This record gives sequence, structure tokens and C-alpha cells, in this order.
Amino acid sequence: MASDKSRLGLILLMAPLAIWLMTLIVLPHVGMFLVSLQEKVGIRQYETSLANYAVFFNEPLYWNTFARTAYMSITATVLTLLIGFPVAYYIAKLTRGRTKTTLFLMCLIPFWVSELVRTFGWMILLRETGVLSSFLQYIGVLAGPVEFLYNDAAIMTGLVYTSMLFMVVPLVTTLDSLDDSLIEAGYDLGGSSFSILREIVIPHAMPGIVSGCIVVFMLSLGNYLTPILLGGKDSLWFTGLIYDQFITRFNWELGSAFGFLLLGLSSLIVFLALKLSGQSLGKTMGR
Amino acid sequence: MITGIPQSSGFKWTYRAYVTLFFFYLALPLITVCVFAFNDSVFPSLPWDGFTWDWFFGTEAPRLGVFHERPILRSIGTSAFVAVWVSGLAVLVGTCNAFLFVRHDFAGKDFLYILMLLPLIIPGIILGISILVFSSSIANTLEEATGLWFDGLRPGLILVILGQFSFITTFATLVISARLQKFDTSLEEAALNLGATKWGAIRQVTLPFLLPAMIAAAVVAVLMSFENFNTTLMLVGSDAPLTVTMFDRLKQGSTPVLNAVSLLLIVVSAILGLASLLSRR
Amino acid sequence: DTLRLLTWGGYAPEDVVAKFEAETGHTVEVTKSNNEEMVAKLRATNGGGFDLAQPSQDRIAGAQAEFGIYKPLDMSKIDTSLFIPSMLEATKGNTMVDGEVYGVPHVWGTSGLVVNTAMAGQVQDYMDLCDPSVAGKVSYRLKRPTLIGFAFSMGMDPFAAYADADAYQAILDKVEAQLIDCKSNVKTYWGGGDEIKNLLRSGEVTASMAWDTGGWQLNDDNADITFVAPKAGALGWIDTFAMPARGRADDAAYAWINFVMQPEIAAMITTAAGNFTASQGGDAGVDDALKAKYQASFPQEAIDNIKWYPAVPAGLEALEGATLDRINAAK
Amino acid sequence: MPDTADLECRAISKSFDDFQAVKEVSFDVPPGTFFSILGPSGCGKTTLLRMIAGFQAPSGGDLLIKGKSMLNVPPNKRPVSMVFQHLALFPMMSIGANVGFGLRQRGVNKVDIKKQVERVLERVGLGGVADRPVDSLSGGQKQRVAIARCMVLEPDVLLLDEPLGALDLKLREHMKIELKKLQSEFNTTFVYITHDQSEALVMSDQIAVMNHGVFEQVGTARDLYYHPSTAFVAGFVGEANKYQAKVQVAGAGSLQLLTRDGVALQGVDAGEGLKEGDMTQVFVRPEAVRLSRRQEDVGNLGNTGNGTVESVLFNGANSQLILRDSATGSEMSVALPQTSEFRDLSKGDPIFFGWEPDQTRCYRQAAG
Amino acid sequence: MPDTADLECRAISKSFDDFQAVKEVSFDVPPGTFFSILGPSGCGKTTLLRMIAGFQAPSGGDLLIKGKSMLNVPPNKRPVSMVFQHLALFPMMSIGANVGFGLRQRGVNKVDIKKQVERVLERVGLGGVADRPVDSLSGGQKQRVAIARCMVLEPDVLLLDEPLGALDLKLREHMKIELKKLQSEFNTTFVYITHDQSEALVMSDQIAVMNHGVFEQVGTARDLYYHPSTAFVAGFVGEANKYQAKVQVAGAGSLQLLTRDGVALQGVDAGEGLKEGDMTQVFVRPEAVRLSRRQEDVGNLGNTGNGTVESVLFNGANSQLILRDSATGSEMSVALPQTSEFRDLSKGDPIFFGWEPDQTRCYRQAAG
Ligand SMILES: Nc1ncnc2c1ncn2[C@@H]1O[C@H](COP(=O)(O)OP(=O)(O)OP(=O)(O)O)[C@@H](O)[C@H]1O
Ligand SMILES: Nc1ncnc2c1ncn2[C@@H]1O[C@H](COP(=O)(O)OP(=O)(O)OP(=O)(O)O)[C@@H](O)[C@H]1O
Ligand SMILES: NCCCCNCCCN
Ligand SMILES: [Mg+2]
Ligand SMILES: [Mg+2]
Repeated sequence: MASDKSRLGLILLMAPLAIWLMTLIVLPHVGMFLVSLQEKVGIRQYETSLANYAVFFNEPLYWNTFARTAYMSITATVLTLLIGFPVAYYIAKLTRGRTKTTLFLMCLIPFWVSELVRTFGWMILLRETGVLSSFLQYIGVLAGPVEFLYNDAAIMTGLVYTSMLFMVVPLVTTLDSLDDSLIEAGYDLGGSSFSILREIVIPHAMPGIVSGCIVVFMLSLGNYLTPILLGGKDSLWFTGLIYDQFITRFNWELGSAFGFLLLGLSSLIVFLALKLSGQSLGKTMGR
Repeated sequence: MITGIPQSSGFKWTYRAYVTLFFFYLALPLITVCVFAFNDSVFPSLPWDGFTWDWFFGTEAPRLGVFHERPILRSIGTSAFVAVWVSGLAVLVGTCNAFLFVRHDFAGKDFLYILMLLPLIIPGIILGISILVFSSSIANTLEEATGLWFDGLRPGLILVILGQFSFITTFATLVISARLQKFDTSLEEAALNLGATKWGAIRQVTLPFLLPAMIAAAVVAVLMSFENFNTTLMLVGSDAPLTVTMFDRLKQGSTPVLNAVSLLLIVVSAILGLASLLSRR
Repeated sequence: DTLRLLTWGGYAPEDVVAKFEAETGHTVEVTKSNNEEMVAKLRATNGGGFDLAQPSQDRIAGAQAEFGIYKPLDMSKIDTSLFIPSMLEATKGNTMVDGEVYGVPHVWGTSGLVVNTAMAGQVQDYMDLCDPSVAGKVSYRLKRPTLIGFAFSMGMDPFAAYADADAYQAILDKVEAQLIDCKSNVKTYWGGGDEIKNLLRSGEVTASMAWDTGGWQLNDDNADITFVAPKAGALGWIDTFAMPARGRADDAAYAWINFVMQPEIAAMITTAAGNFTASQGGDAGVDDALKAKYQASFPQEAIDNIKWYPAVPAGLEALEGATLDRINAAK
Repeated sequence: MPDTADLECRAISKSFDDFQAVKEVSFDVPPGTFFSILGPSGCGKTTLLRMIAGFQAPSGGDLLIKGKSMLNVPPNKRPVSMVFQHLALFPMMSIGANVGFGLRQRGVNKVDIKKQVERVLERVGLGGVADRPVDSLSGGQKQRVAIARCMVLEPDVLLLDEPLGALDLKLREHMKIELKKLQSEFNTTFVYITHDQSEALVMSDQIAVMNHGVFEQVGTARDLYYHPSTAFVAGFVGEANKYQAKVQVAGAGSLQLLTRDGVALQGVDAGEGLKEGDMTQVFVRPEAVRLSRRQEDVGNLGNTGNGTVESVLFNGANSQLILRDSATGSEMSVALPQTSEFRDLSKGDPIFFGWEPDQTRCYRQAAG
Repeated sequence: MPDTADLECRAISKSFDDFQAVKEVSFDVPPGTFFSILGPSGCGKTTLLRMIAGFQAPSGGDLLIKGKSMLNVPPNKRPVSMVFQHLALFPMMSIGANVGFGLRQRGVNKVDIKKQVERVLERVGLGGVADRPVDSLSGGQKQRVAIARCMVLEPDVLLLDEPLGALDLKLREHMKIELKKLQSEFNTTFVYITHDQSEALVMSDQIAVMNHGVFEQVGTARDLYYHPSTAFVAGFVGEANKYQAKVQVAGAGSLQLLTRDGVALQGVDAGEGLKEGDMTQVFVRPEAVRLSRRQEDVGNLGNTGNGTVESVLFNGANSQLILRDSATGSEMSVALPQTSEFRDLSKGDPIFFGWEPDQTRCYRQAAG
């Protein structure tokens, strides 16, 4: 086959990808980086400097907020994994045929509505005069109304809820590909449920676990609605700060710097997690 | 069932109860939202004031039902418009990408692949902001240079479409690549061997094979586009899609009409979800 | 033409829009927003995307100096006879940049206290929100009106310090300390009008700093809840008409201004939004119940005590922003 | 057999909903035996093996290993090991870790595990590969690792579920012999299932032929081949020419038959007690048929005929001749003798053939 | 051969980077021939076939079909059709649409397509299935559809790349015979590749044995089996016992040898011009060896020995005996005659054996 022809074909095929990534991902981030280097020195006057980054590191408020956001996101990720894994295992390994498809589909339920509506639902449920509090009073567990909203636990509930799909789906996919006979072989050779989970199931599911965790972590970190709507007076979220810089402070320069820091620091966390688990991005996500 | 692994019935029942509880947790907020769509009160919360259809069909001012709320109807239209474009573009580019990554080897492929995955993990707000900042600066430069207006580069539907497209394409690429990987290239060779041209083989054999994945990708794209908030929020102009309108409502003065819209969305999504599942067979 | 209107909830009710469309043949697209977002949006579009915006009068001059997002109004196209002259003049003055007028008044109202008098009748001033008797039942916004309200309540005059950044910073520091101290009293910081109304109506919150309209609306449902003008003075705001720099349908925009300022239309808007307008005679057609609530909340001395926002000098927001962030982050 | 059997099944059954996959099968396997279960796809072999391993609970009957009932023993406590069809080597572990898995579960200490793993790997001819990943092995080597992984636990019985099914032709031939060798070396009882008769014939001490959930016959390879006791076994084990015929005269063990095509044959009753008028199925093995170019060479055989060569399927020592019987027009396949006498036969050549009555086994044909 | 060959390769080569997969292979295939290419995995068979089909461009040499060079003809314009290893039937089309695909590409009108499709499906014994989905067919039926899909285009040459590889044992046996029948019915030139010698031997008119990218020998099945011209062919086609020996005396075609183990043998030169002192590889087929319990029966053969029975691999008509040579201690495999004479042999029994010098083919051993 003529190599000139196929080379042209390759270039044509690569064009959409290149245009997409270049104009919508790479250049905008470069642009955002450049804006973040602009220091505002007066009305319509800017200088190039690292001042915006300095603000982040000099003001404990900002990096505390980042640390808090990262910490909460990691907690949400771990919780999602712990809650989702048994379910994924159940779907992948303990059901067949129609039941499996149905349960799998049911995992997609939260995805049927926007995050906004889901969060709205949680607000109706959790508020002091909401469904949960009223129900608990009704059955006599509570004596008076209790506020379940506006705290970190509410944020966690919302985050885990929103993320569950992105954990369960890759887990089900990888667990599905685990040959049942490997588990049987483990038992046949005298293994206990626990040792089989540890030595066979989890190592096999590792790519799914890692890809699920990365997506959930990044989604939580980048979440805006859930912490804003469910969180309380102390519940700062880093994306909220970024949004504020852009929208209520009109400070694009600082906002860009924050955005870039969020991207950089979170990538660093993901990178470390990948290193620790011995996985690679292409291997885990590209399936 | 891994039938071979005997478990105590106590364990089995606990496990089943846990899974049931899990699905209850998944359904709970949606059920709540749906139920309160019928509450005969102007606020979407307890107490329960009785049943009403007003939030769907009401015609009078505070109790204006979805079907008479022009702004909401218009924003559904806007969302649909955006979703169609996004899913069309995403499937188109996703298909090209799938061919590129599955069929070709070239220098820098691994790097490009990672880059292609990146939008999956860039926070939506950052994606929106970076596109906003970038397009604004381009527009400013162009406008200064030419004295013309470049409205397409300012917040508005075009940017919303591009912003959603920028990360939904990754999903489309993954879905379509997965199927293309399963494609037996000898089918294409067989077509060539039987006299088809190269494009003919792709059109008659490969694309029909990919069709279910393309449909699934399109459905996923539509759903994601409809529900996207973070990226859209930063790029929206005067035509707000549904989620943004609902967000504004939530801040400005919501009635159970929001629950009613949500209920409709849930129904439509459920139908779409089932359809895509069936087409995957 | 299509008129793309960037405004507050309630300022362009359906019936008014329908009437306008029928009379003029223009169509109207309404985008609901708030001050910050209006400016942010216009900044992002470089003054495009909308044909008419309604920021408060204090949000025009500074934003114009910084971002150039508005264009001067052609006063000859506006029927000034429809406006209450004093308000028109005050607004023109506040929105003047380089000798050009950028805004004319539309709706006005105040921020103050909305209180459930049965449960928290003792709350009379902003500072009372920090009283232990209402601990856990208080809500206010974490926005600049709160800073300003508390400053007045603490006996300072922030408006006087607008021109002097250092003096203003000193005021902010005191308010910051107070609000951090007060934080344990707060149930949640509210973000939107709906949220605070729900909180008050359900009894989850008994005392709050909020817009007057919210209090009056809730009063219909629950007679105990009402708007209270604080001792230190309610904060008076005027929302304006301003034209985005790159709006396209200027004629439709002027037509809209002249249309809604007609007294009977203005009355319709007052009914929908709950606030009075700058329309000459516009309150004549307003429902008596609303007038009664207004009068109950605003005896003459309270009206005299209203603190009207002066234009915000560019740069002040950065100081306020930092203060707000610190309050938010404090434990 | 003085010893208790290593494995004993007593009327063991398994039903799935309405369907009976295994029907009251009873057998016992003496220690050290290579026992094969041979049967077509879907006959219930895997189900039986999984019951022995403990992965499926029998619906009825009992199962004993070394005389102890296993019914309430979970799979990880049974003294049997299993080699899975696709081997089920753990891809996430090295070869050594795979082989040592069972010992680790038993809590053997690390040093001992290392020693034992190395020893068993050497016994299967794979010394020194313990640290390599599983995927670096060829198909045959993986096979041996799978066996080593089981043998290191010194199970009473080793179960093998078509372990050669996934290998290619040449390797399969080779592994047949190798498996048999490993079994006699370890001297462990093997229960081997397969649908490939040549595997079963070559390796086994005892073969059970299974069909539709029951054992049709249990015996040595030669028993099955030369004395199949049912029509199914006669047709399934080895090749055969098949006829349908009616019994004309039934003498002491010998029968006179008339085929559908009207040819008279002499045969023997395969123990079914056939009587005059019964319809029978008649089996004649290709290698039982003698060929000649001259009638007199085959004239003295009990059954004779003549025909023409249809085709010669040359396959070295296993060549076959397809001939067309002049009397009936039907095809018959005959093993070509290894002598050079028939090398130059070609299509259309006339040929005479014949075979002995005792190579003509007759079974009752089910009515209809 | 008076006709021009249907397919002719002239010194055709293919390199991948440094690696030469096919090395200057030349051959031609006369019209109507069933031509097989037989070789071990990785020897270059598929590469050669794909060059003929046009999916790979040769690095050198020429390729002619019916005398016309195909080098610059794209695959969709070549008058060859190909049956793929996994058949490559289009799963999204009905059987009829699959078979009609090629005709549609040629722009034949719908009515004619329908007619021709039905006709060719009938010829392969599948009339009336045109509207059914591909998946409703069994493996063997799919096979036939794949062939029909090619034959409807009346190609000059049909290429088949191990089409039986994916089928199970019993079906494969059956399809061997069926394929051969289809070929003679359509009377089309078949080029068939396989690594299974029995497929090649049974079906082909001509077989090329390929190894490491070159053709070692081209000939009929019998040529290859009885007169392998290289050591590789002798070892690859059919089974053989192998020795290494040194030439002691080289007479006219006949050789006297001494094996490594010090046993004297008589053999024949397989055409290599062996001289005294040359190291040779010696091949003896299992079925060439005679067995006896008495020495005198085999004493008159050129090569004799005695040993003990190591094991009997019973496999019906294809049973083998493994014996251990007393003189050398090495194993030898011997085909068990189909007579009942040796049925009762068992491990440890003494046995005598012998074979003729002309069944002892000697090849030069590469130095080292
Ligand atoms: N879990 C099950 N539920 C229902 N039927 C089953 C189940 N497992 C097996 N069967 C049925 O039982 C019969 C025997 O199955 P089994 O797997 O034992 O056959 P097999 O002899 O091993 O066949 P193969 O040679 O194809 O592996 C089959 O008809 C199968 O469909
Ligand atoms: N595209 C390629 N690039 C590099 N090497 C190749 C390529 N295709 C084949 N080869 C190599 O060429 C050799 C011959 O391959 P080929 O597929 O022709 O073998 P084969 O005889 O068909 O084997 P099999 O019986 O396993 O199908 C192999 O060593 C293979 O690794
Ligand atoms: N700080 C200025 C507040 C302006 C408020 N406008 C409120 C409109 C409420 N419907
Ligand atoms: Mg089986
Ligand atoms: Mg090949």
C-alpha cells in the first residue's frame, strides 16, 4: 500500500484530534497560565510576575482551603471505594444475565438527572425540617428536629453519591474480566475468602480501582455545586474560591493562578497515587 | 453466581441487604425530588400539603406549571440544541480518534493518548475557565486588530458547545475505541478481497459494526451535555441551558416546578438509557 | 428585534413581557442574575451578549473604569418625565464617568432585617444577630452589604471611608473580628433569595439580614415574619438600567425602559418583585397590602435613616473580598 | 481392590431446575489410577467434576474421598486439587507464587515454601523459573505449572478438566504422553475429563464413557475399543462403519442379518440378547476390513463384497480408503494397510473386501 | 503443463525491518490444483498468502495470476478470493448479503445477485438460508458460506488460511473431506495453508513444505511422506524415530553407519551425496519397524535389535508401542500392527524388532 497515501490518511485522521486538543485543552491552559502571571498594578495596568502565586502561598487561608479540599476529596474517594466495591463485586461476580444488566443499569440511576437535581434532592432530605429529620422524629429516634444539612458530613454524602457511578462502573468492568475459575482455583488450593480477596481479586481489580479513584478524586476536587449547596458556614471548597475570584471579585488573574494550582497540585497527587500503585494513566483509564 | 463458593446463609442475606440498601441510597434523592413535584405547596419541601398536578399544568402566576413556563421550555430547547451539537461533534471526532488510536502507529502516540485522556480529570470549572480566558483573549486581540466583533468567541452557545465537547469527546473516543478494538480487521480485508474499495469497506462493514457504540456514545454525550453544570456555568451567555436556568431558579425563588422538570428529565433519561442498552445488543 | 435583558428575578414578569412584545413587536429574552454575575458576565463578553442590564447604581462607575463594559446612555431617547426626578438625578450622578451618564434608576429597596417576631422579637439591629438568644437561628449573606450593615451597627460610617483605602481597611478589620466572633450564631450563610425565604418560613432561621421584599412576601404566609428596618439604618439600593457596551438592540432597550417606567407597568413590576420603582406615580397602582407592609416596616424616621449606597470606587472589592474570605475560613 | 478407593461416588446426581445433568452415577477410583471420563460436549462431565471439587452441591447421592464423605466439606478443605480447563494460573503472581499459593494458605513458613516450590518445579522439568512471570511460559509449560501448583499440596485426587483443550495439535500430542508420565511419577490418582477419545485411550487406566448424565461403560481402553457394550460407545470410541439391519437368524451368539440395502451379513450379538426380527445397529471398524485385488483373498471371510475406489485419503501410516460398495452404492471407509501393496490404488479401481463376523458388532436399535 | 499456471510466484520475498519472513520463493500452481503450503507456526505462510491476496506488498520478486503481474493491482481488483482463518463473515449482514457482497461491489443488479447467491448456496448444500443471520449457522456451515461468498465471484484462485483451525476435532475431520469435495466440484485452483500435516496430506494435489521463509520441498503427499528430500521434511511430515550417526562406508546409495550409541546401522542416502566420516541425521518411521517375539522373524532385516516394552499407547487402529532398546537404552516408537498378535504386550516384555535399510533415510547433519 502506497505509504504516501496512508501518510496523508494519517494526517487527515489526526487533524480532528489535534484541533480539539490544541484549541480546547492545550492552548486554553497555556493562556490561563499566561493570565495567571499578570499582576494587577492599577486600573487596566498589569505586569508580569508571580505575585498571584505568592498570594496563594502567603495567605494560609488559600492553601488551607486547598489542603482541606484535597483531604475531603481523598476521604470521599476512599469512602466511595469502600462502599462501591462490595456492590461492584456483587454485580460482576454474583449475578448473571438479566439481573446483572438490571443492577448495572440501576447504578446509572443518579446519572439520569443533573448534579443540580441530585443535590436539590439531598437538600430536601437533609434539612432540619426535611424528610430525614421528620422521619426520625416520627419513628421516635429523635426528640426534636436536627439539622443534617450544612456540614461536612452532608458534603461527603453528596460527593460519594455523585461519584459512585464513576467508581462502580470501572470496578464492575475489571471484576467482570476476572475469570471465575481463578477464584475457584484459589479456593481449590485452600484459600480463604479473605486471602482470595487480597491476593487475587484486588490485584486483578487494581487498574479499575485506580481509574475509579482517580476519576472520583478529580471529580470531587473539581466539584462546585455539592459543597456550595450542602456545605455549611465552614465548608470552604477550592473551586468555590476560584469561582469567587472570577465571578464576584472579577479577579481573573488570581482566579487563573488558583485554577492552575488546582490542576498542578491535583495532578501531582494523581501522579503520586499512580506511582504508589504501580499503574499508569494510559493503562488504567484507557479501557 | 460463582456457584462453587459456598457461603453461610447469614452472610448471603447480609450481603443482599447491603446491596439493597445501596440501591435505596442511589434512588432516594431522585424519589424525593419526584414526590415533591406533586406537593400542593409553593415550596418544594415538607410539610406535605396534598397532591396536585399544578407544577406540570398550572397556568396561574405563582403556580405556573412546567408546560407553561416559557423560560424553562426555552432552556430545555437550548439544552437540546447544545446536546445535539455536542453529541454529533463528539461522535464524529471520537470515531476519527478511535481509528487513529486503534489502527495506526505513529511517533508520540502514547503521549497523545494520555493527552486525550486528560479532559477526564481536569475539573470542569477549570476547563470552562481556561476556554473562557483563552477565547476572550483571542477575541480581544482580534477585535483590537480588525475593529470587528467576534461574538462567537464570547460566552454564548458556541462556547458552551465547545466547552462540553472538549471533555465529552474523550468519553466518546473511549466508547468507540473499545468497540473498534473488538473489530476483526480481517472483516475489512475480506471486503477488500471481495472487491470493495477502501472507503466502501469501511462504510459497509466497519461503520455498521461500530454503529451500536456510536449510538451509545451519542446517548451518553446527550445525557452528559444535558446535565453538565460546571463547565457550562463559566461559558454561558444569554441563552442558558436547563441546568443553569434551574440553578438560577434555585437561588432566586424556586417552586416545585423544578421538581416537575426534574421528574420529566428522569423519565426521558431512563428511556434513553434503556434505548442505548438495547442498541448495544 | 430581540431584547436580551440581564436582570434580577421579578423585574421582568411574564405578563409585562407579553404586553411589551404585543405592543412593540420586539421579543424579550430574560436572563436572571445578580450584581456580581452581571458584571462578571459582561466582563467576560467584553460588554456583549446582552442589550440591557440592571446592575445596582453602585456597580456601574467602578466596573466601567476597570473594564469598559457599558456604553453611555442617550438621554434623549429616554422619557425622563416618567421618573421620580430626585432619584433620576441621584442615579445619574452616581453613574457618571467622564461626564457621560451610564445609568437611570428602575427599582429601589433596602436590605435590613427579616425577623420572626414571635421567636426573635428582640432583634432590632444588625449587631443583635450576634446575640446568644438567637444562637444557631441566624442567617445572613457573606457579601459586602453584610460588612457595611455591621459597620454601621458598630457605630462606624463605611461610606465615608470609601475614598480612603486605609481607613476603610481599618473598618473592615473591626467588622471582620466581629463577624468571626458571631460565626457560631450563624446557621448558614444564605446565597439566594429562595434559600433565606425557605429557612425563615420553616422556622429553621428566626432572624436574618435580608432584602425587604423577602420579609414582606413571607408575611403573607406567616404574620409573625416581617421586615424590620435596623436601628443603624436600612441599606438603600437602586437597581438601574445600563447598556452593555456591545449591545445590539439599542432601540428595543430604550423602548423597554420607556415601557416599564409607565406607572401602570411599574405597578405590575412592584407586585411581582415586591419593591417600589422610580416611576413617577408608579406606586398608585400598587396593592394596598404591600403598601401597608412597607409603611409598617418604614416609619418616617426609618426612611430618613436609610443609608443609600454610593458608587463603589474601583479596587475596594479586593479588600472586601479578602475580608470575606477570612471570615469564611475562620473556625 | 483391598485398599479403600481414593474416590467413590454413590448414586450421585445433579439437577439444574428441571434438567438432570448427572443421573445417579456410581463409580470408584482405586489409588494411583489414571481415571478418565470421556463423553461428548454437554454430557455432564464438568458438572460431575465440580461436584467432586466441591464447587457444586450434589442434588442426591454421596461422595467419599479415602472413605470419608465430602458432602459437608467446603472446596478449600477437600483433599482434592483441580487443574482447570484454561489452567487458571494467577496472572498477578510469579510462577513461584502460583505454585506456593496453596502452601501459603496452609501457613507453611516462607523458607519451606521456597524449597518445596523449587522441588516440585524441578519434578515437572521447570527448575529455576520460579521468579518469572506466568506469561513468559509457553502453553505446555503453563500446563506443567498448573499441575505443579496442585501437586505441591499432595492431594489425594487430582482433577483435570480438559486441560489440553486449549493447546495446538502438535503440543497436544506431546502433552498426552507427558501427562501420563507425570501421573505415574507422582503416583497420584488422576480424574481426567475430555471429549477427545484419543486422549482418553492413550493415557487412562480406566475410562468411563459418559452420555446424557450417565456412565454407559467403564473399563480399560481395550475393553471400550474391542468390546463396547452399547451402541453409543461403539460409535463414540474409535471410528466405525455403521449399518442398520434386521436379524434373520439368531444362533448362539452369532447372527445372520439383512441390511436395509438388502445385503446379507453375519455378525455377533454385543450382549443385547437379540432375537429374530429385531432391528439392529451394526458397527464395523475400518481396520477390521481386509482389502484385496483378487476375490479369492477375501472369499473365506464371513462377510465379503466388491466395489470401486472412491478416494484415497493419504495420511502416511493412517491412510484410509473410501470405497463404494457395488451392491449398495454406499460408501465404506477402510484403513489402508501399512504395506506398499495398495499404494498405487486410484479412483475408480475395482477392489474386493471382506471382514470376519466377530468384527461385526450388533446392538439393538431403539424402536422408531 | 501446457496451460499457463493460474498462479505463479517468481522469487517473491518479504522483509519486516530486519526480519525476512519470506525468502525468494518461486512456484507455480496449475489450473484446478489443490495446492497446500504446510509449515510450522511463524514460517511465513500467512505472509505469503497475504502477498498473493494483495494485503502486503512483496519486498522483491514478482507475482502473476493467469500470466499477468499483480504487483500494482490493489487487493480489491485481483482475481483471487480468500477464506480467512476465522472466516470473517460479516456479522451485521444476513447470509445472503454476505454471499452477495462481492457482486454488489461489481454493481450487478439486484435480481441477478439474488439468483446467483441462491445458486451458489445450493451448490454448497445450503439452499434457502439466504435470509437467516450468520450466527444461526454451525461452524461447518459457516465454513461453507465463507467458501460460497468467494466462489460466487468465480475467482481464478481461492486462497485459504487455515480455515479449519477454529473448528473442533470431529468437525475438522469431517470438513477435510468436504473441502476436497467442494474443490473438485468447483474445479477452482485452491491455495491452502496449514500447519497440520494430516490436513495437507489428505486434501492436496501438491504440497509445499515451508520452513523459515523458504520452500523445502514441493510434491505430492506421497512424495513428501516416502521421499522427503530434507531432514526438516522427514521430521515434520509424519512421525519418525531420529538418530544421529556417522557414515562408516558409503557405497552406491547405501550407507553403513555407526550411531552415537555405538550401534551399527544400514541406511540409504536421501540424495545428499554423503561421504565417509559425514555426520548424518537418520529417520525411521514407526510403521517401518517390524516387531516380533522371536528373533528369527526379524533377523533377515537389514537393521535389527531387541529391547523391552516401555509402554503401549493404545489408540485403537493407531496404537503405538514405546520400546527401550537394550543396546542403547534409548526409546523407540513403533506402530502396532492392526492384527491381534501384540494385544497382550505389556510393560517389561522382551521384544525383537528390525527394519529395512531402505526405510532408513540419512541426511547431512549441519556442522556443530
Ligand atoms: N449452572 C447450570 N445451570 C443450568 N444448566 C447447567 C448449568 N451448568 C451446566 N448445565 C447444563 O448441564 C449439562 C452438562 O453440562 P457440563 O458443563 O457438565 O457438560 P460437559 O460435559 O462438561 O460439556 P463440555 O464438554 O462442553 O464442557 C449441559 O447441558 C449444561 O447446559
Ligand atoms: N507485520 C509484521 N511485522 C513484523 N513481523 C511480522 C509481521 N507479520 C509477520 N511477521 C513475522 O513474520 C513471520 C511469519 O509470519 P506469518 O504470519 O506469515 O507466519 P505463519 O506461517 O502464518 O504462522 P502461523 O501458522 O502461526 O499463522 C513471523 O515470525 C512473524 O512474527
Ligand atoms: N447591594 C445591592 C443589592 C441589590 C439588590 N437587588 C435585589 C433585588 C431583589 N429582588
Ligand atoms: Mg466441560
Ligand atoms: Mg498464519
